Amino acid sequence: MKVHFDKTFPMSCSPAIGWEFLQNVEAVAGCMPGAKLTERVDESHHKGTVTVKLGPAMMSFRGEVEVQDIDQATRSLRLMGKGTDSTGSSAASMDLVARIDDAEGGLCELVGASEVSMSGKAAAFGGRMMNSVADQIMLQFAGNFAAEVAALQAQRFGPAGAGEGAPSAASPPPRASELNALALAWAVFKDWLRGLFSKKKA
Amino acid sequence: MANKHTVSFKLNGNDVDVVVEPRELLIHTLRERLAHTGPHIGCETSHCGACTVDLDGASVKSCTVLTVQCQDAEVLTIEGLEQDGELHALQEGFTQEHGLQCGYCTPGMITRAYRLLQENPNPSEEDIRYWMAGNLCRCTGYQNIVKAVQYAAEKMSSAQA
Amino acid sequence: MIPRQFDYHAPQTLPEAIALLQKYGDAAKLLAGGHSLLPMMKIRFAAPEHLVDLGKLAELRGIREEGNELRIGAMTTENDLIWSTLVQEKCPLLVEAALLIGDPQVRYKGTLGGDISHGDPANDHPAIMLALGASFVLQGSGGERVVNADGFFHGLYSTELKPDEVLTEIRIPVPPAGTGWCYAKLKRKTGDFATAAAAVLLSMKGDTVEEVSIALTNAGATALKAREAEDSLRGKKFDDAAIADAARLAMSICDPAEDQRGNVEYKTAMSGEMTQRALRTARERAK
Amino acid sequence: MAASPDLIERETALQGLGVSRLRKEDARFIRGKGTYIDDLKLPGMLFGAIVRSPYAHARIKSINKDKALAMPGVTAVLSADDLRPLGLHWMPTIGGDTQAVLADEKVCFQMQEVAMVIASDRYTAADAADMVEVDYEELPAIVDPHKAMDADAPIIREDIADKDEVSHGKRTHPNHIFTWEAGDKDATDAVFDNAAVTVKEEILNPRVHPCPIETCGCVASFDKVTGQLTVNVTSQVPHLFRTVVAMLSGIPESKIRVISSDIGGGFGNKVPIYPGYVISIVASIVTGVPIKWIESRIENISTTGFARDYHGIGELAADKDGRIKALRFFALADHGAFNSHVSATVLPAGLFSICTGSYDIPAAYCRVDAVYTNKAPGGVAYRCSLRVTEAVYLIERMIDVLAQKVGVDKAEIRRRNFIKEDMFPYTTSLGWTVDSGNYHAALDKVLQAVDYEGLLKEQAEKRANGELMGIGFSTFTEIVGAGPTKVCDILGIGLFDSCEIRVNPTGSAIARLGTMSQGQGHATTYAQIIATELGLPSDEIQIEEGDTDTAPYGAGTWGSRSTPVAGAAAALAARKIRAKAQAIAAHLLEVGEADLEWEIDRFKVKGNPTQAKTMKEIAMVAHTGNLPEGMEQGLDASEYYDPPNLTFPFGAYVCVVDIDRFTGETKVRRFYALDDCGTRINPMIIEGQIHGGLTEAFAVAFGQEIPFDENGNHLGNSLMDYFMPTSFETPHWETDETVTPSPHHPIGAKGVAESPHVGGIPCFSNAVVDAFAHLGVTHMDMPHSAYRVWQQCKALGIDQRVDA
Repeated sequence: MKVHFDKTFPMSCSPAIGWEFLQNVEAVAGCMPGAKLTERVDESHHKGTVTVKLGPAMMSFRGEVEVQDIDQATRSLRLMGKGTDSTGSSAASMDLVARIDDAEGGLCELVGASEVSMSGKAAAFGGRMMNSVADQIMLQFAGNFAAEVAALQAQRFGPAGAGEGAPSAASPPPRASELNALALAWAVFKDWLRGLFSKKKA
Repeated sequence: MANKHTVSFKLNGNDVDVVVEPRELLIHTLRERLAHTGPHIGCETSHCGACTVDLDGASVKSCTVLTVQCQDAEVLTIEGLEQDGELHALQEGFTQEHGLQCGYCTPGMITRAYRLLQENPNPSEEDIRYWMAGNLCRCTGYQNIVKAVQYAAEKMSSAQA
Repeated sequence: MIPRQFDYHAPQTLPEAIALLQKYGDAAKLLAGGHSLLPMMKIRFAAPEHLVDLGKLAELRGIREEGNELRIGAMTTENDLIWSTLVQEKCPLLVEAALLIGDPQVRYKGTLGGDISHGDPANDHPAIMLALGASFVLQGSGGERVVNADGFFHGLYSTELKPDEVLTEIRIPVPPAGTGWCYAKLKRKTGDFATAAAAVLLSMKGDTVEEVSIALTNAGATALKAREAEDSLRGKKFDDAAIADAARLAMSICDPAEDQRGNVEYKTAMSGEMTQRALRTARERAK
Repeated sequence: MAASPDLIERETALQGLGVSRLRKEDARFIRGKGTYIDDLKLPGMLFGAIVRSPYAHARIKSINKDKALAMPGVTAVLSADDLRPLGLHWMPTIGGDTQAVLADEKVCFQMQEVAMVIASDRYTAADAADMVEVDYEELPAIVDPHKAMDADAPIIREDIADKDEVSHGKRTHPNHIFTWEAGDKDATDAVFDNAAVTVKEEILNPRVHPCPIETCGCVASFDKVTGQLTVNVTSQVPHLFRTVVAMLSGIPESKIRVISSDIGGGFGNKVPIYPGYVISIVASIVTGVPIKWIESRIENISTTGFARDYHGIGELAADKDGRIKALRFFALADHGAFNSHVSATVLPAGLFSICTGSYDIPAAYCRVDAVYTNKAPGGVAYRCSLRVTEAVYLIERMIDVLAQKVGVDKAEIRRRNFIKEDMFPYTTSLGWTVDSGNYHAALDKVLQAVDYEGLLKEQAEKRANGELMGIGFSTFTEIVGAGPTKVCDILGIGLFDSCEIRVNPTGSAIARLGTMSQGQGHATTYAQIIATELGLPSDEIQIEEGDTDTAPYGAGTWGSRSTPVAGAAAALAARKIRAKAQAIAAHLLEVGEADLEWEIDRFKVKGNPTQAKTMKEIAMVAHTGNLPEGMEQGLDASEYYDPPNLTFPFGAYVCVVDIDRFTGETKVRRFYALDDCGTRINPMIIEGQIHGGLTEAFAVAFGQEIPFDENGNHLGNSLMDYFMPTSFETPHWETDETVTPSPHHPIGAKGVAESPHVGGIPCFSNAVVDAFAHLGVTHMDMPHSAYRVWQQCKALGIDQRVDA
């Protein structure tokens, strides 16, 4: 079963910083909750694992990530990931196109469009969880991403968009190392999300 | 990792002790360790009721009960219904009313009906159809199972009187 | 269909249970009736390293009336609720819901607290609790706190419970005498989750709605309180138009997940239809 | 003339034909003492668990067994590479195709068998199965059979891509299996071209599963010393199973013993030979210890024995009064990734050509194209003979569609088209000779019983109030009892059946047959047939089946063939014994055989009733020296029965439903089923079979379906989603009968178990569609779930309250 997601997240950093960070696959993967890159096969291919957790439910996937179509002009790239879960009875693949767009006040937005496809037991029994899982992956990924780029921005030039006229980009939530339904973080995310638009097509 | 536990409970009135992993399901303990193969496995997702046993006065699906949860419990299976060579009214009723065909769901069905009649000695057809809905049968279409339970209810109440 | 290995703990007291949760944190899961968790573990969607069985905590099972509240232990089973004359008399909505849960065997094992704590919007009690305005007693290392059902459910499998907290008691304000009630549930078969379901409490003053409470099951990531639908009815004459309006407003907050029970359109429409059914039945029962 | 008390007493003592005798089988089942496959435990037995593919279509890049093999308790992990040297990685199917026992470089359906882990117990096996690492390269999957033969469709079966024939004739596409035709196309087309009225409608039988409560399983046990292979297995066809295993393994049949003990329901699911069985056999040969393999429910629904998946278009041509002149049908049959459909060599579409039903239809033509898709194989007949449900569904739906078109009442249009009583035996335009029937009588009896006029009146009133009430009919003719060896075979073996009877000196007897009960009560009913034929009490007649070492060869139990074929063999074997007994009686009474007449349990001298010899007396004498000159001792006989024709049970069903237009919920208010299965052996068991068949029909009509997504993922393979009605959902059944014996069957019996399933499904559908008939609806796809029915209501704009 397939689900499409299109989401946009505001970043409190300049487009250049955002784009620089986006091209660093290890760093980006580091923002992926529950993800670990275990091996760098070559420039564009990595092996790794992703652990997806939702309440009592937990699945662990091992597979490959491939980076494609890095386009400096549009500041976009494509991340293809696929793998099978530790029991071999489920499989998942994701095709994500990520882009850094300009935003007001010299800041930028992270724009993500992805298609997640599930096979096997995960599709048969996990279907109803998919939207919630994907939502939370997105939110926490964006949250972590925002935290990283903000830090990078600060370390390079001091906080972005300082001074009047700057959009009030809410400070991103604490980074979550593993994807889970975190009762704690959820509320935070909801606040942080306020004012963002998020569209989902099943 | 998982250390084994010794679990003691009463099975059809007899004391039993088993040493099991925490994850062992009661249905497997009964069938594999204690040679009680009356309760059957049908769906493993607690929908079919073929594995139904009576646990401390409750009908439960033993595929969804951990053996370690049964410490000091009283377990009754189909094998425990016949008393000193005399069939339980339900066992008789299922034969008299042709309440079984392949026989696979029968032990769970009878064990469930046993508890139902303890709680409601004189159930209507509607009661029976509602309170027996945790046990699937593919052969009989349930109609004769309802009759069998009613047969037993009558026999038991007349025995009371 | 066999769970992964885990360690089993059967605490004899609540503090023991909480201590275990503290010790093992996220690696531990509470075992109540087991009919949500064990099937997930058998298909290996869940693999907790530690199971903490609340089954031996007698203090968590029981129903009593205190002041104007029903106080129900979290480990009280569905059949306990169904057969309790106190609940039948004071809160028939709870009995009606329990009778529509699972199947007979499941109702012997399934507990009120387990059904709520699991945080599954497809479970029936979350909506019932929202409709009743219940509150939950949570006990953990930080001591005890009492939270409202409204706000307790954060998302699919996600609740206000901290990893080291246990839901110990459910407190239900007894609805005023004469309150009408109904839990209307559409399901494919015995043992199934709701395609859609609506819980309603309704008190009337003559032909007009005095107070109304509406909550929906399985219509989104959590059970939903249909506030606008409630507002639209309060103080209004209870007629077909008002019911239809309320149903439309209830549908407007639905965001169900498509599955074998139906697509988003059907499930949303059924949430509306169950709302109508529940309102009509509650009206008949209101005095 | 009333029979004397003495005669009645003797008759009663036999508990023979026509008596509602309580079942012999029950004693062990009600005590939990049945012996089903998973109850069997052999010394040293290991447990097998299968590693399955998460993809519907993929290449296997590598299989890493190291982690699994390193686990304590794990003996072996078998994959195709281990079976290849033995030539056992592929196996023949009963559809004439071949099937991968373990995926050979490629998987073609989700949950296909990739490897089997052999371990000390089922827990260790389950853990180890998870540790087998398989790397796949996913390939595009074909889920929709309509796309299977597209020019650019991915090739599913690379192993046979270049073969222009796999079985049953030429192939026109790598995903094409066969095309089957019946009837005279030109003549039929001509009738359609000139017909006053024609109707055309979709006829879909979705993919479903028989889903017996017991899943499939086996214990394979190979003795390395003696070379003896014993397979305990859940098989409805133990003898065919043994033959296939012999062909496959090269082990002589004399060294293979197949035992089917108690079976927890079959309904067709337990006819085919599945990879799990074969891997277990290989594993036992390799390890030298017994191997047990038991399917999980999810494996059962996902991988073994699906049924139907028949996508058809039906057409009828008729005159303006609704008299049918011709039938035309085209279907696409989705056989999954391997063709393992249970079908005779000359009948690849099974008995579908019975689709002219109970009606006198002068011209007919049907064509079926079977295709491969990335779905599980194992096409079985779910409580029917292959494709008979589909055939009956076609004609019983289409005649309703015609009735609506010409505006004739749905009961009346059936009457107009019925084959009349004086037309039997009647040969259909598709070539079957229907031996007997009395359709008008059956329908009239039912119409009266349900007060049809009253129902029509009520329906009219309800419709006036915007309520939905439907009345459905099914006046079906079944075809069962496969079957005559000239047309019916499996892998070339004719579908005769057999019975051996041995009468002991004291007058008890044992009978062994080639069939295999899965709950039908053979131990009870066969004894009743023999009791009446031999005049011995059925309680003293022991019935055995299912052990290939002791039972005579037979084709097993499916397609309602036990009574029509093996039941006939039992009667004829008994008659051979009675003939010998008559000679002995004549010798003892010193009269000619012609001077004797048979009376219940004895031969008596005509006109001198005191002069008689009971069968019991004769049984003893048969074991002494006091026999006619040259006659050998003993009183036994065997019969291998090749039926001259199939049998044609029929029935008339009426179903009344009420539908909630706001939710789509359908309530079956009433179901009245009249069945005619010819001579009735045990009315109690017949009624039980009808209750069960109707309930399975109800399940199919209202909820059963195996859904897939666009990637070929199963979306409903556990009992959470797959519809199995409980006592609460199941309607109350009313049963009735007429008796029209089969002229060619020794006791006139026809078989009954499948009629209620086959006849029930269209009856439910017809009732649901009829509820919308006044709104112009002529077709709705099964299953009629609330969701589906609501979509119809929505399409018609009646899902909203007017005032809303």
